[in-house]
Amino acid sequence: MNDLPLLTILIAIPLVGAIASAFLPGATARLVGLGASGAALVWAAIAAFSSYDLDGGMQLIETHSWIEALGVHYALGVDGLGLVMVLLTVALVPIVLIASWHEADDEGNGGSSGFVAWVLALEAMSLAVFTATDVFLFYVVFEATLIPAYFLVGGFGRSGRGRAAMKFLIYQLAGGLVMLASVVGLYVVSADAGKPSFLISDLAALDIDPITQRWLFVGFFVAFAIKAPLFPVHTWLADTTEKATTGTSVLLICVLDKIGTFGMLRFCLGLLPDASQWATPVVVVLALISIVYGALVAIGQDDLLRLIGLTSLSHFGFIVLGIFVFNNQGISGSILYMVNHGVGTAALFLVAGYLIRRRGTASIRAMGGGAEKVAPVLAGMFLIAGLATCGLPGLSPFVSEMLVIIAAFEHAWWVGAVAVTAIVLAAIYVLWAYQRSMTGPGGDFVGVEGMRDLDAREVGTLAPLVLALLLFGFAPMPLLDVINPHVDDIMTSVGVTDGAQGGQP
Amino acid sequence: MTHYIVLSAILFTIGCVGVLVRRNAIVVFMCIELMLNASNLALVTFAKQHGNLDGQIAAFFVMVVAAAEVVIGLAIIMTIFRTRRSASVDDASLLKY
Amino acid sequence: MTDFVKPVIDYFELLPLLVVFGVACLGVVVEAFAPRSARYVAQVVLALAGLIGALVAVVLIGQDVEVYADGAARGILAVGGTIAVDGPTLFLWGVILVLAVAGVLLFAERHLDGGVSAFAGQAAALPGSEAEREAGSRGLDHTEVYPLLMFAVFGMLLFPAANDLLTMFVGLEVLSLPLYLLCGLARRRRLLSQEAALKYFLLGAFSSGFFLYGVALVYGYAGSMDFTAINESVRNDTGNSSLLLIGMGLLSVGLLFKIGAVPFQAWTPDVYQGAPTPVTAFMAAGTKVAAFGALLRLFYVAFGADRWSWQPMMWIVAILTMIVGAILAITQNDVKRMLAYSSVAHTGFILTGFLGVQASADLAPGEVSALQAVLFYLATYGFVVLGAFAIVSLVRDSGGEVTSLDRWAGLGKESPVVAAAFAFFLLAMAGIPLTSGFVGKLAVFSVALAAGAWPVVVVGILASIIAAFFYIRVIKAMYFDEPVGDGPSVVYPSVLTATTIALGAAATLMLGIVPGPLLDLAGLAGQFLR
Amino acid sequence: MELYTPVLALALLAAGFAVFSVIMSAAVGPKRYNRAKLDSYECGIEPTPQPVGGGRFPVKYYITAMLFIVFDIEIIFLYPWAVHFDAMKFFGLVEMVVFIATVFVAYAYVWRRGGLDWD
Amino acid sequence: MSLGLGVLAVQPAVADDGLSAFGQDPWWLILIKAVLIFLVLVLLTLFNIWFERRVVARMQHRIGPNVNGPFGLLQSLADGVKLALKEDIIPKAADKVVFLIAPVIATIPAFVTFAVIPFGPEVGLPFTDRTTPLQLTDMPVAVLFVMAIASIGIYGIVLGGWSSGSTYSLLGGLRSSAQMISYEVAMGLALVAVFLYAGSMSTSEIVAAQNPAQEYWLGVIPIPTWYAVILLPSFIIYVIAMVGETNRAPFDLPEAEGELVGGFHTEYSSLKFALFFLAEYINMATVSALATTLFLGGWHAPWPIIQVWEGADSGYWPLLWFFGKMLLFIFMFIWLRGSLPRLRYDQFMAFGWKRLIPISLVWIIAVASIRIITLDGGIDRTYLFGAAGVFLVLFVVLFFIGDSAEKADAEEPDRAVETDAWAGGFPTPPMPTGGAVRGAAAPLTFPDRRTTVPGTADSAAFDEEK
Repeated sequence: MNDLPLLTILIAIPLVGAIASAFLPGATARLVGLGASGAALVWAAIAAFSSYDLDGGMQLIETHSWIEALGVHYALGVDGLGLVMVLLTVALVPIVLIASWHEADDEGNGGSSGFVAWVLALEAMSLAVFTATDVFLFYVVFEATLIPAYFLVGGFGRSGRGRAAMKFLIYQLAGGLVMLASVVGLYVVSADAGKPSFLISDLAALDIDPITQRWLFVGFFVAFAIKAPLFPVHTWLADTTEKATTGTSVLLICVLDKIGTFGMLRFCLGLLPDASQWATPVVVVLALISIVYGALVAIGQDDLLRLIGLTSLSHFGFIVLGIFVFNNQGISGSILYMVNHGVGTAALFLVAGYLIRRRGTASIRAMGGGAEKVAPVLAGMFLIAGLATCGLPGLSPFVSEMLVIIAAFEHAWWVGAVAVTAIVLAAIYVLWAYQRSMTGPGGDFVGVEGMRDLDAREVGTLAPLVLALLLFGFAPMPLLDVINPHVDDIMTSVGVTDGAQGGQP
Repeated sequence: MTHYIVLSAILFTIGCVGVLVRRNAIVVFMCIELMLNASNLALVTFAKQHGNLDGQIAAFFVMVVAAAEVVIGLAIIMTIFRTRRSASVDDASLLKY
Repeated sequence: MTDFVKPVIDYFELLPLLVVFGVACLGVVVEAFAPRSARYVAQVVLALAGLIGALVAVVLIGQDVEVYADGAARGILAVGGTIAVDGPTLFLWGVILVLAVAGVLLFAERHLDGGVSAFAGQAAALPGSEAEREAGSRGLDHTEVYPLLMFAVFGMLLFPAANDLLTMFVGLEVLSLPLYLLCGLARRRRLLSQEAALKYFLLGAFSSGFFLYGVALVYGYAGSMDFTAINESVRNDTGNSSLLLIGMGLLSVGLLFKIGAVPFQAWTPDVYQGAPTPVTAFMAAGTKVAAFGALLRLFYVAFGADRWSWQPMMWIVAILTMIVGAILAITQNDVKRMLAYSSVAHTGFILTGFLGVQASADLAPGEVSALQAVLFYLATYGFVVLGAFAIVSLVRDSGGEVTSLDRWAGLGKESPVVAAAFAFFLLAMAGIPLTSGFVGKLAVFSVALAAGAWPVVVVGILASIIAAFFYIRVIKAMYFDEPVGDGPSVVYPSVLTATTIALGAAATLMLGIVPGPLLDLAGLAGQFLR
Repeated sequence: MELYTPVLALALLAAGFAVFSVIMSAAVGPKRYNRAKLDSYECGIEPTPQPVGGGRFPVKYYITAMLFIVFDIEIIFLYPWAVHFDAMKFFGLVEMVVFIATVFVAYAYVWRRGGLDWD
Repeated sequence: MSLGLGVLAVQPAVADDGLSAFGQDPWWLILIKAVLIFLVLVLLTLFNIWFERRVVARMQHRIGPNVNGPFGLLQSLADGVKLALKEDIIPKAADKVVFLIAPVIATIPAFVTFAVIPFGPEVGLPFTDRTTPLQLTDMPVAVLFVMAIASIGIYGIVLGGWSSGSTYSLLGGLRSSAQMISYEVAMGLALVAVFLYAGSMSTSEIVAAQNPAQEYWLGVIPIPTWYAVILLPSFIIYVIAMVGETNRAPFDLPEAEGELVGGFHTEYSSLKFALFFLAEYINMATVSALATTLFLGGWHAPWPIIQVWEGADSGYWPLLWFFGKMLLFIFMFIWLRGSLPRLRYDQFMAFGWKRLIPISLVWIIAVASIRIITLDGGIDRTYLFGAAGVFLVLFVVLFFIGDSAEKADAEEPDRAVETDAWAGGFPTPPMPTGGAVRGAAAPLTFPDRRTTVPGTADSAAFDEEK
């Protein structure tokens, strides 16, 4: 089994599925797509359980020379961080596909087959991003994710999506190009050292002088901050989530944006540790602003999808904060947060999507409440997902949020104090939104698709997510087992050890 | 020797300024030819100065090129002129930013 | 009187040049003697055969060149040192010839406009006159365009191979003059086309005047036209260095004009817009490749020892070119103009690579050299731009090509394949990974950064970001905007244009995914032969 | 340069004579002008109004001028070749045949296209 | 007197020393020579005019001018004086400055070209021990110089025609310029063969190269050395071109009285007109002198004379031979005028472009080949003459087969006329050949698709036509 290029096959499965479904009629394409994403899920699970070793370090490595003249390799591998992201990705895609079963039926741009094809392409690219161990390859697939994402945003969703897609793409491309400078810079540094290469392992071995490190760091960080997103380069986020379909938003926020924080860990901390420490104060401040600002703005939103998008800003603030406070709890909390946020926000988006589809509007005020009585399951799911988002104990985000907050206090008391306020704000925006949209006397539900409760398909998409929220809320250890060895690796490479052994909930 | 160079420089400058300030395509074109011929003068002078023939040979080639340019330039200007009944470069203004 | 020494003419090494020139002359003969009905086929076949023959010759020469200094350079100096048939030359020849083949295919396209080519039926007939109508209704066709194209190709081959100033000047003119004419031959929108030709001609002749005076001054400085001898003079610092500096400046005016660098870019949009689209495609691709080849050779070989005099100037030019090209492109509402400004921006990117490290002593083993990067970029860009303009020629309405961006809205629904191909080319221009544009950009940026030109690279990045905006705007218009009126229609082309587009797209994709072989080839080309 | 000084002398002499003649004719001749005399001569009828700059004339003349330029340049190359022909021998012959053939191609084209017909 | 000068003569100029004999003269000598040339030219013009009138008169069974002076020799002078006293008119429509300058521009080059014509060998000056060539100056590119300066003369004519502001003048000026440049090509090509044989462009060296030590066939028949004989085609082409260059009959189209009144000089009067007239006659003399120099051995005595009289090529005697040969050409000019009618303009241009130029080019290649063969040895000059004969025949043949070939050359008729009268399924009547007849009823047209403007809506119609 180990002789097989497991990761390449993993990437190839959705890719083949994407190509196939692009040329098939809508209904068939959906089935093929679902099959492909399911296969990827199964394959990833098999690979993880059969071949991944919990000791940490880069595993399942494949390395082939790609462009010899530039020292570029086709190199794949996963470590703890990569593995959880891969699993998150493969798990979310089938759910999104099912949830969006009828979403793209009546749209142009290739209809369902187009939607499925782009989703699968996005999955393949994302998997490649999380498994790439060559900077060049990483960059290539990093940028390549934008194309399917662009067409998903621009092709499907509410009117005005074209503009939103363009804003999205411009932001992301700009970030990518800034990163390109740093990628090139890394290459030049390695060439100066005598061995031009893009392999992360080669680059990590370099001794880069601090000034250069800082420049390179800025390049990488800007790109990842846009991706993540982080204040002040987050403005694409709300527009995109507002206009795109919720399925797309799930993929964007829960999978794609994780690349940002993933990149910070992999490149900023992994390759440029000195510069990362140098930048900590600024980054921490930015993260705190994101946390508070995201939450505050979310409170003021009337559009449900915008609201959810902005909560993510707050959450990404937490993740970045965890990464840059430089201690074990922080980082493992962040990684955990990435998973939990993925699950929780996905659930919230999907529920919101179902609700909006029923009401025909995304405006909280226009909904006028009352849904609780007509559609109790829907309301319940909404509540669970919402509470998970605001970090209710017993649901998984709580664990990661606590880890990060503890780490923040350890870093500096005022950082922790500011971070804590977000919990309060989160409670406000979730509960208030719930109250206004679900509870109360309710209006007349005339002229819309019809206010009815969730059907089996919809419940089926939400159930695994809610289960995961509960499961990881009470027993996060399996995840932490995967994550912690990697956290130790990072801490060693950064050169900061606080002695504490992993984060205990 | 220097005198010739200075003369050629002056001619070149006149041609150059002429191109920039004149509006009639034919005149502009003649100014360009003046620039080429100024170059020829410089080439020949330098050839004399360095005592080799490269510059003079170059002058020959330049003449050929100038001739070809005249032919093509006149053809183009003629077509425009016939269409618009004006050789002013300002009148040719369909292409704008 | 010195005795006459018969120059050695290396006929084999010059075979591509001779073949192309011979075919061009033959084309004129065909034009003169073949009956009108037979001309079209004869010319197209002849041109294609000639170009492919020349391409074969390039390959043959490439396999059989002398190698110097362990592969650092290869080739020979032919015809008494006036033409350098070395690695970079052969590489550029190959690229130009392939682009020219595609150009001929585009020229030959007659399917798009109701059975006639894109060229005026009778250039001498006044636009809007009875004679023109008659020429149109009789289906007249200027088959002279093929010999003209071949002459231009000949100039393009000669230009980067020239190893002395005079040959370079001749190459410059031979390449330009046919293009001036070709620009004025559009079938539709004759006035626009003629105007473009006039502008191109006047500005082109103006810049070649500068080039020539530069030739004279540098000759005055060095006492020789030969690059090697000039290099020797520069190294030994003999002669009047102000002559050298002014001469160098004037020479670069001429060359920067041809590549369309700021501040000599003004002609680019007008000419690109006004010229018949096949000509634009061919010109945008070929001229840039040839002119950059010449620029590289001139500055690396002849002025290489005086790098510090010209480097700052080139820094500024590169920076300005990128910024101006990118910013002005945003304001355009015409696809051809937009592509023109984007080509200006690309000129800036290539110039960035031109600023990179060249001396092999400064390179780590396996590191990309500036020459290699630029050669690669040129090859990739040529294919992209060719394909993009080929697609522009497909989108038409009853009045001919539709180039206004508004009218391109909704193209993705009208013709997904064409829109997809165009989007792909745009993404390649924007430098998105998995297209050749990305690898090219990476290569030029890395060489420039290695040479310490980080401000240029930073500006390059900024310009890329700005540029990305207008490329994506077009994609958005094609896919997500509602069509205005009845929208444009895509005329499905014959196999000729389709082949060109496919070639461009395939090259762009292949070079994006596996750029290795071409990069290696560019690396194998080695240095310029001195 | 001394070879050219006499040319200058002769030129000055000729110029002096010509200018003198022009001035003389103005000074010596009688002056009895009238309107008709000052009109352009057109066989006694009212002269056709002339546009500024001499008006336009057939394109033919341009074509002739262009052809002339091309051929004159060709001749320019033939002269040095002819003068030093004895030194170049067979090589010179071959090269010049190639050159002339090339020009001949263009010539044949112009001929066939009616560029040499004056109608 | 002339005998005395012959005694004073020193050695004839030696050709091999190149141009060292030139550029040595002191300023006063230059001045004297220049003035002499000037005077000779003016007098020659007066003489030529008289000569022409007399000869033409004789040919037409008239007497010609015979009143003023002996044989009417002073007639031209009288005419000149009369012109000087005529009213000087500058037309209203004229561009004054250019109108005044044009005759000056036409005149100066006419004089200047004579600077490089060799009248004779190096001679001793009377009353000094100085020797000097009978030539104002010479240079390595003398013939080129002549052609260059002569072209400047064209400006005078064109500007004169243009500045007059009259239709006739303008057309005359244009015609003359077109004609001069057309024939200049042929003339230039004709000279190539001469340079090729002489190996020089300097007039004095060309003269020297034409007169090497005489050789004989069988010890009796002299082998010709003049280029007029060994380069006969060149000579013929040159002579034809020279007539065209000087705007003389039968090529006097620019001033064709019948169509253009007076051509470029219609508006000129008084001495300005005289200047044009002067320039034309000097040009005639110039091309004759050049022909003498390049093809007839220059100032050297013709063949039999040198055999019977050793001193014929020394001293001032060569002046006699030179002017004799030159007058021969002048006579030829007059003869042509007296006997040939004027050509039509298109015939004239076609002759220049379609006959003279290709023949010249072919001839140049032939000459070069012959030269190679002779230089590489082994070929007797006999064969050379054989080849020359063949070429002569070829030349004559080409000269006469013109018209029939020309018909075939014309563009094949455009296919629209004869093709598919039934295109599109219904008949389209063919247009009468040569277009609608003026005054006749308007041609019948059918409003079918084929008559609409192409390219907009009827691309389908195109497809059918293809």
